[in-house]
Amino acid sequence: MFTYTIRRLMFAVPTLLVISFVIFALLDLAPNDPLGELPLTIPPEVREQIRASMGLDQPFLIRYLHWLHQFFVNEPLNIFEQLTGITVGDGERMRVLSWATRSPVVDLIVQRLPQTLWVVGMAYVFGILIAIPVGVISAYRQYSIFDQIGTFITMVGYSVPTFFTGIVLIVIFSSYLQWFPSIYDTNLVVNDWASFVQQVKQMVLPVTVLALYNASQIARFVRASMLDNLSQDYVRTARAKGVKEKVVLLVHVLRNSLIPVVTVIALGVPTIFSGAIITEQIFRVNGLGQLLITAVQGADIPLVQTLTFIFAVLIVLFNLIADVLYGILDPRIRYD
Amino acid sequence: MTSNASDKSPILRVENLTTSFRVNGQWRSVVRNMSFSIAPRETVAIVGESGSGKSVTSLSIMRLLPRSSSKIEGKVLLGDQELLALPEERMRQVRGNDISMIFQEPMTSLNPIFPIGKQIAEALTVHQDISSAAAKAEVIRLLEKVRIPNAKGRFDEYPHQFSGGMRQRVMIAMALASRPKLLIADEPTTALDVTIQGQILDLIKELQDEEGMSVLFITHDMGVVAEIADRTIVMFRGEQVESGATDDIFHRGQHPYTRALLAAVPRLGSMKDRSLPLRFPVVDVQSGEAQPMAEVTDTVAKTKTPILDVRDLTTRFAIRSGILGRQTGAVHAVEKVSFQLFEGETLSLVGESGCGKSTTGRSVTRLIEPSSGEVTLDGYNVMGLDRTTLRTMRRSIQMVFQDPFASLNPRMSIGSAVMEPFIEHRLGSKSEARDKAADLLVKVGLSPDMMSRYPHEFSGGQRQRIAIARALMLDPKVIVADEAVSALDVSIKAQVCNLLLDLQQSLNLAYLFISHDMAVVERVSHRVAVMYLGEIVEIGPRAAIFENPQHPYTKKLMAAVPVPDPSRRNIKRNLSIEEIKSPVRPTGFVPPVREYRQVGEGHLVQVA
Amino acid sequence: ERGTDGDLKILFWQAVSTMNPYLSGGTKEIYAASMVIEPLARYDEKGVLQPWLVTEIPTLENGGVSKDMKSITWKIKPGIKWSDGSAFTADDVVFTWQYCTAPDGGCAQKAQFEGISSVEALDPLTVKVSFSEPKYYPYGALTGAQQPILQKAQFKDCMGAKAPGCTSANFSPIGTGPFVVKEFKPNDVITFTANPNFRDPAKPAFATATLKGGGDAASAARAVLETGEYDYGWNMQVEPEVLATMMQAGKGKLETAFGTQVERIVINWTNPDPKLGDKRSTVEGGKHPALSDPAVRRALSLAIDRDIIDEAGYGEAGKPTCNIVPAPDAYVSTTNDSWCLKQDIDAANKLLDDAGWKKGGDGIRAKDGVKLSFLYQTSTNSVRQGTQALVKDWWSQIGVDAELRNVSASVFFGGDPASPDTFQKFYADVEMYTNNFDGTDPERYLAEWLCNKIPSPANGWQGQNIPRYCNPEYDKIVNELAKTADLGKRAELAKKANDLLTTEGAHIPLIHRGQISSRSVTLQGVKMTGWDSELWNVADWSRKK
Amino acid sequence: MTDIALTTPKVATDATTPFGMFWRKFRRHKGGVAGLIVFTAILLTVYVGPLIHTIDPNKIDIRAKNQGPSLAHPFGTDNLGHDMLAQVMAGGQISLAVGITAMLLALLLGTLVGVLSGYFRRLDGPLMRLTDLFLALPLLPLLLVIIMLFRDTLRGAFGPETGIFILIVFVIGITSWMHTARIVRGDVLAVKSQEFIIAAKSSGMREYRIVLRHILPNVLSSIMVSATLGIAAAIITESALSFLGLGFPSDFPTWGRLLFDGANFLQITPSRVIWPGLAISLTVLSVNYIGDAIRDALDPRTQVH
Ligand SMILES: Nc1ncnc2c1ncn2[C@@H]1O[C@H](COP(=O)(O)OP(=O)(O)OP(=O)(O)O)[C@@H](O)[C@H]1O
Ligand SMILES: Nc1ncnc2c1ncn2[C@@H]1O[C@H](COP(=O)(O)OP(=O)(O)OP(=O)(O)O)[C@@H](O)[C@H]1O
Ligand SMILES: [Mg+2]
Ligand SMILES: [Mg+2]
Repeated sequence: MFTYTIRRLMFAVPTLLVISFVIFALLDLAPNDPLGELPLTIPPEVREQIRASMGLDQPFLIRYLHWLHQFFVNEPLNIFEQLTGITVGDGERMRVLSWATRSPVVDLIVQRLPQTLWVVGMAYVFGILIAIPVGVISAYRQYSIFDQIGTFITMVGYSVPTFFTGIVLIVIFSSYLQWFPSIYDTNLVVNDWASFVQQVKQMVLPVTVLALYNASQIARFVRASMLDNLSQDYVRTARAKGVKEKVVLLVHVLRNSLIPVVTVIALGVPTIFSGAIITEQIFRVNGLGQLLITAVQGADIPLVQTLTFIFAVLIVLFNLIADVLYGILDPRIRYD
Repeated sequence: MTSNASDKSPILRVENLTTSFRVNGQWRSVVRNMSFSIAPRETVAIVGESGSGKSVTSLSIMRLLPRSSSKIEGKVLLGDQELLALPEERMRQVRGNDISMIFQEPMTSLNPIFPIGKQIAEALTVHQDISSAAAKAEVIRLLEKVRIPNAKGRFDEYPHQFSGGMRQRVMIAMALASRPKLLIADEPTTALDVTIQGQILDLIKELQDEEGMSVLFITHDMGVVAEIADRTIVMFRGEQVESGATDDIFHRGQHPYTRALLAAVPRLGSMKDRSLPLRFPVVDVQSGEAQPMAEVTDTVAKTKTPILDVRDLTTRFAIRSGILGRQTGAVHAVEKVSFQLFEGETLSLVGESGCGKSTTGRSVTRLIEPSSGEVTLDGYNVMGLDRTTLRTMRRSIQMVFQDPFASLNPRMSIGSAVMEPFIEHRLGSKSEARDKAADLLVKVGLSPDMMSRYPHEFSGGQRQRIAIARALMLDPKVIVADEAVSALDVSIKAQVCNLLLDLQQSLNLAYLFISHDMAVVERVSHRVAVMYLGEIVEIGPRAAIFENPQHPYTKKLMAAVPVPDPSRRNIKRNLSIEEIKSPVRPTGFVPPVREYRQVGEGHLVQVA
Repeated sequence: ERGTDGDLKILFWQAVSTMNPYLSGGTKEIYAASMVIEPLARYDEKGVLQPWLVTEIPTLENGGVSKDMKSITWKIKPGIKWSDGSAFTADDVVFTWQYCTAPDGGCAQKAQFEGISSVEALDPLTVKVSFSEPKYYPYGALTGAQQPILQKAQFKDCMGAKAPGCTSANFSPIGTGPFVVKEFKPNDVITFTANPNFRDPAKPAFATATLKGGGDAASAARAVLETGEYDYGWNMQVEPEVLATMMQAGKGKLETAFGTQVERIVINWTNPDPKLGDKRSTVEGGKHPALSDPAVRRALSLAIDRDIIDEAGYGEAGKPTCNIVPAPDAYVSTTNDSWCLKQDIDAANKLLDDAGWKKGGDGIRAKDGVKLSFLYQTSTNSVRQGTQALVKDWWSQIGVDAELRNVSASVFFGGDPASPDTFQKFYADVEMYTNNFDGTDPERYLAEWLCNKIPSPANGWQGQNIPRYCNPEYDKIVNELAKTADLGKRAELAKKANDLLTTEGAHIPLIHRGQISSRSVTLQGVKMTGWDSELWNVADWSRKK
Repeated sequence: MTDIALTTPKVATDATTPFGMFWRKFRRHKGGVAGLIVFTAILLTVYVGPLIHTIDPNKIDIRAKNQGPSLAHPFGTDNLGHDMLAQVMAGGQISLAVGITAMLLALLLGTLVGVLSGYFRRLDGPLMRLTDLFLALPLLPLLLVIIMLFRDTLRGAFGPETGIFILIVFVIGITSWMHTARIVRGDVLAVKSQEFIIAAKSSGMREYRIVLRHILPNVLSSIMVSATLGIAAAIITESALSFLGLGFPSDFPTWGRLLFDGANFLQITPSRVIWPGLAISLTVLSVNYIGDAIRDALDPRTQVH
C-alpha cells in the first residue's frame, strides 16, 4: 500500500505539470480580458500600458515559465521564510500577484479559506449526516412510504437549482420571518456566546441550501450500496448468531455499505475547495468560489491559474486518497 | 414420523412444517409437511436434489427467511418451546445460543471487513456477559479446536486471508462458540476438495463426541451422508419422501427417488476391472427403475499423432512490489508440465485446490500467457501464433468452465450465447447458426425452444449442458472441461458425465478433464495426471493410478475420498491437517530438475 | 459629533478589489477609495466643481488660470492633515502626478494627466500645473473621484513597475478623508474607522464603516430595502417593479442621480459579413449593404418606444433621450426630440416604403436581395436582454428582423483582439451598450467619433469610433471645440456635434441612465451625485435619531 | 439421452418479441409507468400544447405585464408581458432537447472513456489522468474558448439556431462526462474479471465484440443512473450558460433561464417561477423513475408474471 501510494504520487508530478500547462494555455486562449471591467472612458493607449504592466505583452511561454517559477519556487520559499524566519537569498522575489487586486494570490486564498471551509465544508458534512440515515432507512424499508418520499425529495433536491432555493429561503427566512441574515459577515469573530449564535445564524441558510443538494446525491449512493449489502450472506450469518437487528444494520451492513460511499465522499472533497459559486454569491459568503468566479470574469489569469491548479492538485490527491481509503477500509483490496 | 433413535426425548421436533414464498404476488409453497425429530447426540442428514427445499427447511427452523415474502406454518419445538410462536427478541436469544448454523456458502457468509476473531467473539458476547479478554481466550481455544494453526496470530486476520477450508472451519468455530444443543450444517463441504472435506467431516464428528450436541446435516453428497449420519431424510420437490436409519436408506431405500439418488453415486474402486470409461446408471425418478447402461467403445486413436502435445509448459505469475514495481517473486502455477492427448481420449487432471489445474487448462489455449514451453494443437504451434490465427486456433479447442453460471453472460439469452461463437467466426448465416444451436441443444438434452431464456432460468445441470453446447458449436477437437461437474448434485452430475461420454463416442472428442472429484475421474477417464504444486507428479492409465498409486501425494488423495458406505462410518482417516504449501518462489529460484520413473506401460512417477 | 452614530454599513454588489484607484480604474474601487483619499476639488450633486482640499476653484477671473490657458494654480487649504497626523503639502500633489505618469506604471488615470508638461510646488500650499498646449478646459487633472491625492511618504517607493508590489499601501492608503482603512479583504469586505485627524472635528458621525461586496443587484436591494440589514446599497440595477415590491417593507428609499451615461444602440456603418474575412467591419470592407441607407437608420430609431424601455428596465433611474451628450444642462440639445422621442411606427414604415424596401413573404423587408435582417448584440444583463426583446418586437412591426445575441461583459468590453465578440470589433449589425464621459466636459468624448478613431486591425481594434462614422463636417466642429475657451461657445459646438450624430444615425440613443442606489430610511445626509463618487459627502452622513 | 431436469423453473416465456418482453416487464414497475405517463404528458404539453395555446412566446404585450394567472394567460405574464404558458412550452422544447442530447453525448463520451480505461489496462492510466484534467479545467474559460472558436463556424454552417444548439450540446456534453467515466470504469473492472468474459475470449471473440456484447450490457445499470442524473444536470447547466451569456439568445426561452429570470419576481408573480421549477423537477423525477424501470426491465433476472 505504501509503495503504491509513493508510486502514484510520483506519477502525479508529470500529470500535474501537464494539467498546469493546459490550464495556462486555455486561460491564455480565452477571449475575456482583464481590462473588460474598466470604464470605457479609459482610452486605448492607457489600456495598452496597463496590459504591459501586467506582463501581458510577453510571449506565452515566458509567462508560463514565469508562473511556474513563482509558484513552485518563490511561493514555497516565502512560506518557508514566514514559518522559520530564516531569509533565503536576498528575500526579494516576485510572488504570484493577482491582476485585479495586485496582491499575492496565495494570501487571497488563505484569507478565503476559512469561510469556504466553514460554510461549504459544513454543508458537506451536514449533507453526509443527513444522507446516511436517509439512505439507510430508505434501503432497509425499500419501497415503503419513507423510501418513496425520500427518493422524491432527493430527486427534487437534485433538480432544483441552488440559485432558486437560495432566493426562496431568503424571502421566507430573512425578509418575511426575519430569523436569519441574508448576508454573511466574513469579519465576524467568534469569541463569546453571542457571536457564536450570530455565526450559527448566518450559516443556517447557505448551509441548508448546499446540504440539501449534497445530501440528495449521497443519499442515492448510500441507498444503493445498502441494498447491495442487505442481501449478502454475512447478514444472515450475523442474524443466526443472534445479533440484535440494530447491530446487524448499523455495524455489519452499514460498515460494508459505507466503503464505496466513503470513496465517493472523498472524491467530492475537492469540490468543497472549489467553493459553491452560486450559493456563495447569493449569500455573499465570499469564499473561494466567489474568488474564482470574479477572477474568471475579470480574466485575472494569475489568480485563476493558481486557484485551478491548486484545485487540480486536490483532485489528483483525493483521487489517490479515495483509492487508498478503499484499500484501508476494505481489507480484501491490496494494491501491491 | 417415528424414529428408532427417539427413546430419549428429542432436542428438536418439527411437525408439519410448510414454508411458502410470495412470488409475484402469489404464495408458493416450497417445503410441505416436513416432520422429523432429532435426539441428543444424534446426526440426522437431509438429502435431496438441488432446489428440493433443504436449505429452506433449515432456515425456517431458524426463522431466518425474509419476513415480508415468506410464510412458515406448522410447529418447530425446541425442547418444549414453540419457536415459531416466540417473539422476535426471544427468538434472537435462541439463535446462536441453542441452535447454531453453518451456511452453505462459507466464502460469503463471513463479513469481509471484520477480523475473524471479532466475528467469532461476537457470537459469544451477544449471549453471555463476558469480558472481551475472556472472549478472546475462548475464541482462541475454539480456533485451536478447529485446528487453525497459530490461532493466536490469526485472530486479527480477515476472512479473505484464509483458504476456503479454513473459512469453513472458522464458521464451525463460530457456530460452536456458544455450545449449542443443535448444530445445523448446510452443505458445509460441497465446494471443497476432498482433502479439506475429509478434515472437516472428521472435525464435526470429533466435536460432536466432545460437546455432545446433535447435528442436522444437509448435503447432496451420498458419500458424506454415509459417513456421518445416523438417520437420513430424503427430500424430493419440497416433500419428505423417505426417512430412516442411514443404513436402511442406503440398502433398503423404498422411494424411487432414493434409489435414483443412490444409483447415481459414484463409488471409488467400482471400476476395478475395467479399462474403458463407464456410464453412470440412469434411474427414472418416478419408477426407480434403472435403465441398462450402454457400454462405451474404445475411441482412443493412439496411433495417430496426438491432437494436443504439451511440452515443458511453464506459467508463472509475477509478484511485484517496491516503488518501481520490481518483480520480487513469482507464483509457479504451472512448472514444466508435459503431456499428450489423443483423439477420442480423456485425460484427467487431478490435484488439490490451487495446484495449477485451471492454469494449465488456460495456458494451453493462451487465455493465460504461458512463460515458456511448447504447445502443439491440431497442427498449430500455439505459442507462435499471432492474434488472428490465435482466434482461428481457438476453434479447435473449447473450454467448459468450472462455474457454468459465471461463464454465461447473465444478460444474454442462451440462444445468442450458444450461437455467438459460430457467428463470430463467420461460419455461416444467422439462420444456420440457429439451426445448429437448436440441434446441439437437443443433443445435450435440452429443447430448442429454451433458446430465448436467460441463464438464471436454468438449473445448474442445465447450465452446464448449455456451456457444453456452446463449446461444441465450433466443432472443436479438444474440450477442456474445468471442474465441469464438481458443483453439481449427484444425479445431474451423472447426466452431464454421460453426455460427455456420448459426445466422445459420436464426435471422437478429446477431453482434458479437470476435477477434484476422484470418483467421477475414475469413471470417465482413460488416463489420469496428478498435479501437485504446479507439477505433474504422476501420470498414467486410469487403472494404474487408482489401483497402484506410487507417489505419496497420490496416495494421500485417494485416502481422502469419502466412501458411500454407511458401514464404514466412524472410521477416522487421520488425515494430517498441515497447510497447503505455497507455490510462491522468490526471483532467481531455479526449479530442481525432475526425474520420472516408469512404473508400468505409460505410468510415470516423479522421483524427488 | 464624530463617532456617535455607530457603524455605517454599505453594500456594493460588485466587490472592491483595491483601494488605489490608480491601479484599477473600476468605478467600485474609485468609490470605495473616495471615503479615504480625496482630490483637490470635486463635483457636487449638481455637477458644479467645488473646492475640496483647496481654498477656491482657480479661474481666469481670480487669476488661478493663466491668460494663455497654459497653466492653472491651486491653493491648498492650510491645516489639512493626513490620517497619520502629518501635514498635507503641495509635494504630495506633485508626487501624485509623478506617481501616475511614471514609466512602466500602467496607471489607469493617465489620460487625465495628458497634455500636462509639469506640476510644481511653488510653496508648501501652492501647486502649479502647466500644460504644453493651451488647455481650454483645465480642470481635468487632480479633481474628481478618479484622481485623489496620494501621500508621498507612503507611496514614494511604489513608483512605476513597483506599484503593484506595494500591497499594504494599495490596500490601506493614508488619506485626508473622513475614514481610515482598518482592514481590507480584497473582493470581500473593507472595514473603516473614523479618521481622528479629519479636518472637521464634528465629522464623520459614524465611528466605523463596513463596505461589503459581492452578490447580485437584486439581493443587494433586498438587503437594504426589505430586510434592512444594510444602510446603503450601490447600483440597484433591477427591474423597477421588483424594487417597488421591496420598498413596501418601508425599510429603505431609492436615490437617483443623473450623470452622462447614455444607453444607445450603435449602428455599424461598415459591412460585418463573415465572408469578408479580415476586412469584416472595417472601412476597407465597404459600406453596410442596408444600414448605409439613412432611411433605414432613421426608421430603426422611429420604431422604438423609449418610454416603454424606460418603464420596463429603468424606472426612476432612466429618462428617454435622443442625445449622446445628455448632461450637464448647458450641453443638452433638444433638436432631435421632435421626431425621435416619440415612437412612430407608421412614419418608419412609410420611410422604408419610400426608400424602396419592400416586405417579402416572410414579412421582412428587402431591396436588391439585401434583407433588413440584423444581428443585434449586447452584453449579458437582464435589463439589456429585456430591451433587446422589446426592440426586436418593434422592429418586426416595420419589417425588420433581428437576431439577438448576448455576450459575457468581460468578453464584450474586454477588447481582446483575438476575440470576435468585442464591441470594438463589432462583428454585428447593431450593438447596444452604455458609455459616458468623466467630469462635465464632453470635448474628449465627442472626439471619439472622429474619422481617425475608427477601429481597425491596424490599430488593434482600439479606436473608439465604434459606428465607423466619418464626416468631415463633424471633424471640423470637434476640432473647433478643442480650441474654444468660452463656455457658451463650447456648449454651442458640443450641441451641434451631438445633433449631427443622432440625425445622421451613427447611433440610436435610448435612455439617459441615472445611477440608482438605495439607502436605509434611518440614514440622512446622502446627496446622490452622478458626477463624482456617490460617497463623496460620506463625512456628512449620519443616523437619524 | 434422457433429461431428468427436475428443477427447471417454470417461467412464462412464450415466443414474444424481445420488445414485447421488455414492455411487459416495464409495465410491472409502477413508478416507471407513472414516470412514463408524466413524461409523455410533459412532452405532449410542450410539443402539442402550442397548437392549442397559440400565443407566440415572444409576443410582447407590455400593457399586460406582471399579471397573475388568468384565462388569457393561464400561467400569468412576465415583466415584459410575455405569456408564461407559451414561454414554458417553448422553453420546454429547448430544455428537453438540450437535456436529452447533451446527456446522450456525455453518456457516450463517459461510457467510451470508462469502458476503454476499464477494459484495456494500458489505456487506464492515460485516460484516468485525462479525466482528472477535465475535472480540473476551469469551466468558464473553457466555454469561452469553445464558443470563440466554433460559434461562427457553426452559425455559418447550420444557421443561428441549430448552430447554437449544437454548440451548447457539445459544451455541456464535453464538460460532464467525467463522472460517468469513473463509474463505468469501476464497473467494467468488476465485470471484466468474471468468467463469462474469459469464456467469450476462449471462443475466439474479437475484443470489440466482447466489449459491445458482454461488457456494456452488464454495466448498463450505472449508465442508466448517470443518464437520469445527466438530464437534470444538463438542463441546469444550460440555464447557467444563458446566465453567463454563453447560452441561447435571450429570445429563446429555456426552463432554466425562465427560472433564473423569474427568481427576482418571486414575490410579484410567483407563478413565473413555480411552473418552470415544477417542469424541471417533474421531468427529472419522471426520467429517474423511467430509468429505474428500464433498468429492471432490461435485467433478465427480474421476473415477469
Ligand atoms: N427467498 C426465496 N424466495 C423465493 N423462493 C425461494 C427463496 N429461497 C428459496 N426459494 C426456492 O425454494 C426452493 C428450495 O430452495 P432451497 O434453497 O431450500 O434448495 P436446496 O434444497 O437447499 O438446494 P441446494 O442443494 O441447491 O442448496 C427453490 O426452488 C428456491 O428457488
Ligand atoms: N491471475 C493470477 N495471478 C496470480 N496468481 C494466480 C493467478 N491465477 C492463478 N494464480 C495462482 O496460481 C496457482 C494455481 O491456480 P489454479 O487456478 O490453476 O489452481 P487450480 O488447481 O485450478 O485450483 P482449484 O481447484 O481451486 O480451482 C494458485 O496458487 C493461484 O493462487
Ligand atoms: Mg441449499
Ligand atoms: Mg481451478
